[in-house]
Amino acid sequence: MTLALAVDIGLTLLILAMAAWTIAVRDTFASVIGFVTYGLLLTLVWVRLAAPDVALTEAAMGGGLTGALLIGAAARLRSTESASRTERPSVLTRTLAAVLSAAVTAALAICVLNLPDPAPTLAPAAAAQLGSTGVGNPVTAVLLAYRAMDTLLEAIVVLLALVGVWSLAHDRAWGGYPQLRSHADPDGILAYFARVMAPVGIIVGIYIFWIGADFPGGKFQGATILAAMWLLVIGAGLAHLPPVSQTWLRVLLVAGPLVFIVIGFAGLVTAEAVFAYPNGYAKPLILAIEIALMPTLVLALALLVAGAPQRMPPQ
Amino acid sequence: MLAILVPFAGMLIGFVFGGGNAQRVALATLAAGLAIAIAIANALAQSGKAVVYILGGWMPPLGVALRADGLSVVMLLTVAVVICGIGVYARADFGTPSGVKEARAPLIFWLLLLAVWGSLNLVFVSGDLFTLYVALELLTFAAVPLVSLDGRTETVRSALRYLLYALLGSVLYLLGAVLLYGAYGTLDIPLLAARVRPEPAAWAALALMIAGLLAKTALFPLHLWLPPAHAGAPAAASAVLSGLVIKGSWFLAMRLWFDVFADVVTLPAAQTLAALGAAAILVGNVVALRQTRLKLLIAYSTVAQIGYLFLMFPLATGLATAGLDSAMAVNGGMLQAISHATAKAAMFMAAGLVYTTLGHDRVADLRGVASALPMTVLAFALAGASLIGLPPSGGFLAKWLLISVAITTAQWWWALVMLVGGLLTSVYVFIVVVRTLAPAHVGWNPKTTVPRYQQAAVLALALCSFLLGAAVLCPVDVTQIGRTVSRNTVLP
Amino acid sequence: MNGPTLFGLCAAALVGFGLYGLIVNPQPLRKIIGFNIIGSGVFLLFGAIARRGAAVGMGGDPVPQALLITGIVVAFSATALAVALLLRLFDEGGLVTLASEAPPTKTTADPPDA
Amino acid sequence: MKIALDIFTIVAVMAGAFFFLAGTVGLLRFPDPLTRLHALTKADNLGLGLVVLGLLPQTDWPLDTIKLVTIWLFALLAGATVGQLMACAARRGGSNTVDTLLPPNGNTVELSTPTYQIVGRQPFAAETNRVPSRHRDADLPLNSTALHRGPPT
Repeated sequence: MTLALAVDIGLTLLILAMAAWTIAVRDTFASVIGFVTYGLLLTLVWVRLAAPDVALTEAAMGGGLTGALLIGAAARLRSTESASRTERPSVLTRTLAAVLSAAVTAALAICVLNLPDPAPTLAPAAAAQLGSTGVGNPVTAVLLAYRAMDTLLEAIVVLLALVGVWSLAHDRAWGGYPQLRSHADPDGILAYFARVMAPVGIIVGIYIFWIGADFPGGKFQGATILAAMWLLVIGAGLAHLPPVSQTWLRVLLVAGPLVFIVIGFAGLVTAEAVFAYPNGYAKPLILAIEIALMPTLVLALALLVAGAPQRMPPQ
Repeated sequence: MLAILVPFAGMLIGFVFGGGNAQRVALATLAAGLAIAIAIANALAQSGKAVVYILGGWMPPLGVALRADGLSVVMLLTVAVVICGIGVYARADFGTPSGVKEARAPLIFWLLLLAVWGSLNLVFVSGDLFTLYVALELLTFAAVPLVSLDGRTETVRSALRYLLYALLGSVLYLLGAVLLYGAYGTLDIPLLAARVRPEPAAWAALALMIAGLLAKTALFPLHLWLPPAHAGAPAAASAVLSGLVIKGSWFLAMRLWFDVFADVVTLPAAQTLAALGAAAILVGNVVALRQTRLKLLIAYSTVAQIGYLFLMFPLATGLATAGLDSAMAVNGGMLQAISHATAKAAMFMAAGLVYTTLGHDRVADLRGVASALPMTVLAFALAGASLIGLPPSGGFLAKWLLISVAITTAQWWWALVMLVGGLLTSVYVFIVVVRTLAPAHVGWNPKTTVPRYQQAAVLALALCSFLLGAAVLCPVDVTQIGRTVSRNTVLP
Repeated sequence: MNGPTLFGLCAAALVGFGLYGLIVNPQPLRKIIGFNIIGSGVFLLFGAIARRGAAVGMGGDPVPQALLITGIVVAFSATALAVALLLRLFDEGGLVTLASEAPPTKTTADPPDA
Repeated sequence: MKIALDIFTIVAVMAGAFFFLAGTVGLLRFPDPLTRLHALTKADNLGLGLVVLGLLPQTDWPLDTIKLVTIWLFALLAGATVGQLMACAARRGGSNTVDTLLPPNGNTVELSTPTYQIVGRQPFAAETNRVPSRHRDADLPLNSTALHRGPPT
């Protein structure tokens, strides 16, 4: 136990140091790299906290996709770096910010130290109902049965963010291709890497999605991996992103939430409440929703990284 | 619950069809949504108690429940009416040009309009703090692109600033919700209300959540993002943002204050909120007076009107500590929210019509507007009267209720602030109206003729606001339906 | 002192760090990173709370764990939207700052249909 | 038998950790990007390989064992690819500004900045011909930053 605590303390110190460096370092690009490292360290914490589902999500999304997004942005913004460095907040602002942050931290620390013991938990309640959902992973049960509403809304959040990102296109580029900043050499090493990696990554992504019903994993984690593979293939210059006006793209994007809504409302007829599943059909319906959500999430996540459409399709 | 899912489903379907179809889908959804809001209100009035829907049959705390009580239903109805008004108005501004398969701004506008509506409805009826967090984020993601819809540099910058404020706000809100879960093991509002006790975790959660929501509502001094964002957006989008979006986070703050933390809040905390509100009223109105552009003037007026919304907190708490029913103060606040929603939407759309007609919106040069747009100027004047608080407007009733409570609870200083605020408001409304009444230059012609239905939509919303004072005739206290029961269970 | 408490305190510190970075760093990209650090601090606190709720053979309370996944996805979407806005700002003028060059009174208030 | 396997695990993992340490020291101390990359890939390949090898006896045959080995293989593949890409970028950047790749006085004052700059400018190098002109403008100051190397003071 003491050894485990020592590991935890070491991890905590590393994370705090990394976060402090990420905030304090002057170079933005270094800060982004620091943030990615920080995300990977956090993944270890999630494992230590017995939350493998969260660890997978954090590694794939917090470290991976967010990292890709930030690195891309930092690289493009490098030219503004020296200009924006000149504006520094006054000492007064910094002192006030430090006092405010310290106060928030202190208040939170007091709360953490005073959390009730034994801790209130919904784990027994979740376990008691697990049988009627037909899935073995309680996290999946929460996401798709007990709190299905949140998950539907979350898919809509992702879509809405995508609409927001697309809205930033220039009018003349509307309906065009989002342009991932690739430096493609079809015979280069990256293309080779993408050819080898993408098929394997797709299998891994689908595997993680599939076992999500009973073991750690699930659609968000799997979708993130698939999205990353797609971006890799595009980044290597082996494929293009579709133009945003494509009908099939839009159909797939909304298919997930729409199927979710339809199945949810079907519950009104078959099981007397919206989002209720009829007895014995819970697992197949949950699977159907997950399968429908999968392409939605893959496409939406990848396109969120790719950004607004920038180039018109050839007329 | 249909009220939430129908707008979102409309948004998804509109997204697939794209182009001009998105507008048709949106308008159909508007009609359906209005009908649903009326149906819910009817159900509530018939049963006399809150409509509760347990999603999936999973009882809280494990599952999620939706609850529509009096407050929610009043807001649902308001939003439905205002959104429909804006939808009619926006047909002219955001029609897909003929010959183009799909244009960016119209498609995005209609999708986001529906998304704003869906997320607001979710904020009003959700009974779970985490679902509310998702709703807040939905609202943010729908509102921010509306700001930068025309893509000019300055509006993109305003949108980014708005997004950062809003994200900070929602993450603070989530932090509070997390603390509550850690301390009490549930996120369901009624369950929490029964379990929450005055102790550090609850205080910290209250402070964090309210601070986060204030940043999203743009209460002084966190209002800096609002004027450029609201004034820079296209008129119909400004109406959505200023009239409706900020009410979402305000409503949530109110919900937390009265329903979750009823036993935790103290009068000094409420006085602090109201002091910020008072500062907002004074600063917002004075700065509005100095604006040279009509839309910025209206945006600063929003900053001031948000201040009124927060004056109700010490008044209600004061009533409660005096052992009286706080309904009067709450009703005052709600009426203020509703009348502001309708009036401000009307004002922004009127400003949009003025801009279309004149080609600019400089306050100093509004001559001739009244003869070109009589209905619009009338609407602007009526909406302004509601903001000032002239009888029989909704604003009058709201301020009258709040002032009389302030006097009952011996907090006369808030009444004074409201009177001064009303005076300042009247100055700039009069300036604008008088300028528009000046005759046009000889030979001046409007740049564009404005469709009559746009003017009618604006006037209808302004009339709603102006005649809201008639709510005093309403026999039942609608906002309190479904709330007394829960209050009895909360208080020992 | 045990693991969850330790990580809970770590989370408190992270929120403080992130908040400081969000307020003090003038560059929008750094503000976005600051927001992400606050977010991860909040998530970590929730994770520590979930771990404290371990019961009936589960390593932690599954409800917060599921909500965490939702939260991480939402935070990613927020970051994507913010980065897109930032890059558009860069495309427009190359000047990436939140401070308006013009005082607010000069902000043009033109609807796009003009 | 069990104890022999445990000892094997401990020895191998410690050896792996040593290589990681050596690689990290190399990353910090070596003078230019190429040698730093060399140090880094050594750490990844050999260090991770030894750790995986050491853990193999502790795993369940066959699934976990295969998973571990696969992880190592993918890390090798990814490391080799990224190393190659970074080296290419360093080369390209170095062809016209050779001295920029060398630290000013051979010590490690600005440890990480040069590497990051190269990573940072890598996307620009190859895409200048396919992006709108504004992005090309972005490239110019970038090169000049590379020339000055290190954060402007």
